[in-house]
Amino acid sequence: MAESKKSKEPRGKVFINSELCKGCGFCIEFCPTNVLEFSNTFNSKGYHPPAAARPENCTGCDLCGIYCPDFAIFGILMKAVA
Amino acid sequence: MKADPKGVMTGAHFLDGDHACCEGALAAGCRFVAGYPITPSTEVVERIAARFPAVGGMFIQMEDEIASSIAIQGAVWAGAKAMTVTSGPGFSLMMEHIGLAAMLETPCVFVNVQRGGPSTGLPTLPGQADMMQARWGSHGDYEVIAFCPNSPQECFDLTIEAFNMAEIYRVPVMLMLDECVGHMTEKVVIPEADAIEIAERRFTGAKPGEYLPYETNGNWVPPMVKAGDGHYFHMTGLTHDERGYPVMNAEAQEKCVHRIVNKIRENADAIVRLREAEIEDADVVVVSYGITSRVALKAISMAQAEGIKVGHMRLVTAWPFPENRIRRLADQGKAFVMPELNYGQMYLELERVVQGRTRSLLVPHGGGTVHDPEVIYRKIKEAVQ
Amino acid sequence: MEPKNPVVDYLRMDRIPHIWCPGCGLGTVVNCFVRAIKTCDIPRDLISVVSGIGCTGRMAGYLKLDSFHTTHGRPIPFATGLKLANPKLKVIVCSGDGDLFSIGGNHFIHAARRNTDMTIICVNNFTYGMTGGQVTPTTPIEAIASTTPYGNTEEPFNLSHLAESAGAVYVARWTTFHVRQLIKSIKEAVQKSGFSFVEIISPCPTLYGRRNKLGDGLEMMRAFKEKSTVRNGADTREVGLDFKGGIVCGKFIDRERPTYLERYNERMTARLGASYKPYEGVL
Amino acid sequence: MSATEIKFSGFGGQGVILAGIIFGRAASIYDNKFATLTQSFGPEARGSACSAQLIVSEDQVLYPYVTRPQILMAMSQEAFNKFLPETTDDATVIIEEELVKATGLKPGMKLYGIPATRIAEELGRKMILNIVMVGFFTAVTGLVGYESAREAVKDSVPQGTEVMNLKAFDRGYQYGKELK
Repeated sequence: MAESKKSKEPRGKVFINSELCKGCGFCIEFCPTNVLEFSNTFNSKGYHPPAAARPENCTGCDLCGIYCPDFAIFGILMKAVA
Repeated sequence: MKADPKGVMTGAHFLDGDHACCEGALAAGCRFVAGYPITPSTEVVERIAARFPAVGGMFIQMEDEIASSIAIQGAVWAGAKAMTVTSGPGFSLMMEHIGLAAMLETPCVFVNVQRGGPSTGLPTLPGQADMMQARWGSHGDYEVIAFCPNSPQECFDLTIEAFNMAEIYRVPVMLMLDECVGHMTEKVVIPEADAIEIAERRFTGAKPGEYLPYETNGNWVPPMVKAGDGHYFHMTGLTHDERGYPVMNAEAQEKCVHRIVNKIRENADAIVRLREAEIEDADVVVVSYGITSRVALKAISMAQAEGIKVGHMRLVTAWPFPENRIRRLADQGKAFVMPELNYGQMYLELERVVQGRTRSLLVPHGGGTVHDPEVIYRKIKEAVQ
Repeated sequence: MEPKNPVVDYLRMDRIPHIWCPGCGLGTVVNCFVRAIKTCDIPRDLISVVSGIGCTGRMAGYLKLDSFHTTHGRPIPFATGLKLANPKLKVIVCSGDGDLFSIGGNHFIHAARRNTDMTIICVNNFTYGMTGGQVTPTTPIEAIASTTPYGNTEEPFNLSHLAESAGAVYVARWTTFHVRQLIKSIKEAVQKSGFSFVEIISPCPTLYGRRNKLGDGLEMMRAFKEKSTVRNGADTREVGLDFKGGIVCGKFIDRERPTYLERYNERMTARLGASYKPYEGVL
Repeated sequence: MSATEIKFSGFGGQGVILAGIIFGRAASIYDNKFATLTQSFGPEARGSACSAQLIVSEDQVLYPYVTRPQILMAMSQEAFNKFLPETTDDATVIIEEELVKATGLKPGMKLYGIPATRIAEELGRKMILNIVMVGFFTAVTGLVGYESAREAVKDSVPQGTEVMNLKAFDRGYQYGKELK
């Protein structure tokens, strides 16, 4: 597999349950590839949930999922999605 | 179900009440005891420590009574029949966990060999002054069952009964010895294992995922599970719903309390054990329990020798209190005399039920020894005047 | 099919969202806990979680395992009964610093002394969160709590040293920032035979962070990242914590001692001979 | 009154309580009487005068404590001095005669003495003096049968020591029979 091709195809994907989010920002802060940012929208409790601003960077490492105290986000490897 | 012969020391023995209590627990199928030594209950756990390894039981001396009183509940939720053993000061330390047992509906047995109090009091001498504590000691509303043996033989018999009641009603059961009965040595006859009736734990038939810990289906007492069976059940000392989940509101509280109180109150007639003698013709009924009931009999015979019509009611169970029976006797105009080794505890119950309709006299005693029968006898005479 | 969060099968989802505040580290601990036990070689049915009272005490209630929310300070003796009645169970106590080391301190040292086979996970946020932020036995000197409004003056416990001294066979400390290491440590602790102890420094932004001007949960997490150093095998006498100082993390102790039951069975066999059947539980 | 109140006394280490237990066991298990044994516990029981109290009766014992012993067994001077005043005027007093000087007896009392410690020593173990006393006690009181008391001794002593203890019992018993 060529290196160049790998960098184009995202290796992972994040899934976000906005309603569970309490906006702590852990996932955004500790994402090693800087995938996430606070979104502009509010959830029903008035928090800004994260959004995948740079989804192509996601490696599916799931650190966001491990850090998230509210079980509102997780990341998985693309091959697991397929 | 019959007792497991492994734990039954069939035969006639010369045992003290504490040792007989240990043998009762073994016969009842108790295989987990956690305790902390305290006079005058220590002989119970000493014998258990010696006897348990041979029958596959586990005794652990915990760091204190608080630990003991909750370790047994851990053991019960792992499937064991369990008890703890203590005396006055240790019983005070256990109160919070009597409440936990009431709330989780953990079937377990608390043995209290009563000594003189308050505080360190009289470690080696008898008292009966923990009777109200046994009933009301933990915070909140709940009910318990309490037995009061008056001989080593009954220490054996009623320990088995205590375990059976604990299982039937899923309730903490108090076994209220007193130092005199605990340390008194007499003949104890232990029957063959298959002559001993044991109440088995009622486990749910529900499959994992379907079981709701506090779903009663109209019964007072829901079935149980044990850890490790795949139910992933939750237990909390907080007010909880059928699922066992915490719910913080008045409605859930009402449901919870209503049941843990009324499963005992509504079944009181089936639970209450009394021994009565010559009650029907009596003008006076002496109500007593534990060692005092024996001394009372001596006083009664003194009074009867003078032609006084006096009967005896012994509370084998002090809790629930035999309200209905006492009320009927009060309606018949009988007077009551109640000696106890305290300054009026069960007597408050008697007064509450009699409601001043007939005479009811307390024979108080600070503890440290038993009543002089003469004193009870004089009170009986006073009651008929 | 939409993929599932890998922890939800282990959570009582009918109770989520939980009661913990935004930026609280407890949810992160739950994530690490679930990931650790999922990779352990222990059947799920045999895992029991026991908690005391307080914010961490609620952990048992969110985990879809046999779980017990007991009384304040007493999860360890409850766990002792559970474990000894059925030694096949893997018993894990999850509770807070106040619960385990103030009211429950005596039970901790005795269970460690006996080397009862169980894992203690202490979420240390330096405060009683649920009741409004009172001082605990781990609150650093100077730190403000609702009951030390002018700053704490009592020396806090060094939990790792306490655990080692009392006899724990496994002692590790991480913060909620160190999630990967934490998962590994929980797994090791749970698989270890004997009394194992994992301390997790966790943010309580609402009642400890705000009162001590340490910022919100995220700022506290950043501080954990900046101020912590990993020193596996560090002398536990030297890992005590002070207010705003450095945090030494790592696996400090990993040693072998016979467990309570191993010693028990060995002694009974030696004394009672072949007629003694080694104790394997009351059932 | 069908009840007999007995006090077994001596100093700690003489096996006073066991003597009471053996006698109670003989009466209740083997003679089918009612027997209730109580004893002092705690600090007061660790002093030099220790005692066991036994009531033997044809009916259930209601009042559990001994108030006026009709029989006093004393294996030490201090116990004798302490407990003699409690006894009835016609009490039977049984002593270890080399350890107790029996003074102050009332005219109606019966005194029986045995050198139990010396006999126990001759048998090879000083600590079985209590069993010698039990044998003697059985013979002079006649309160329980010879066989019953022997069986009770067998039940009550450590396994492997039965032969020696029964020998001690028999020596005490014979000594008593000859005295009677």
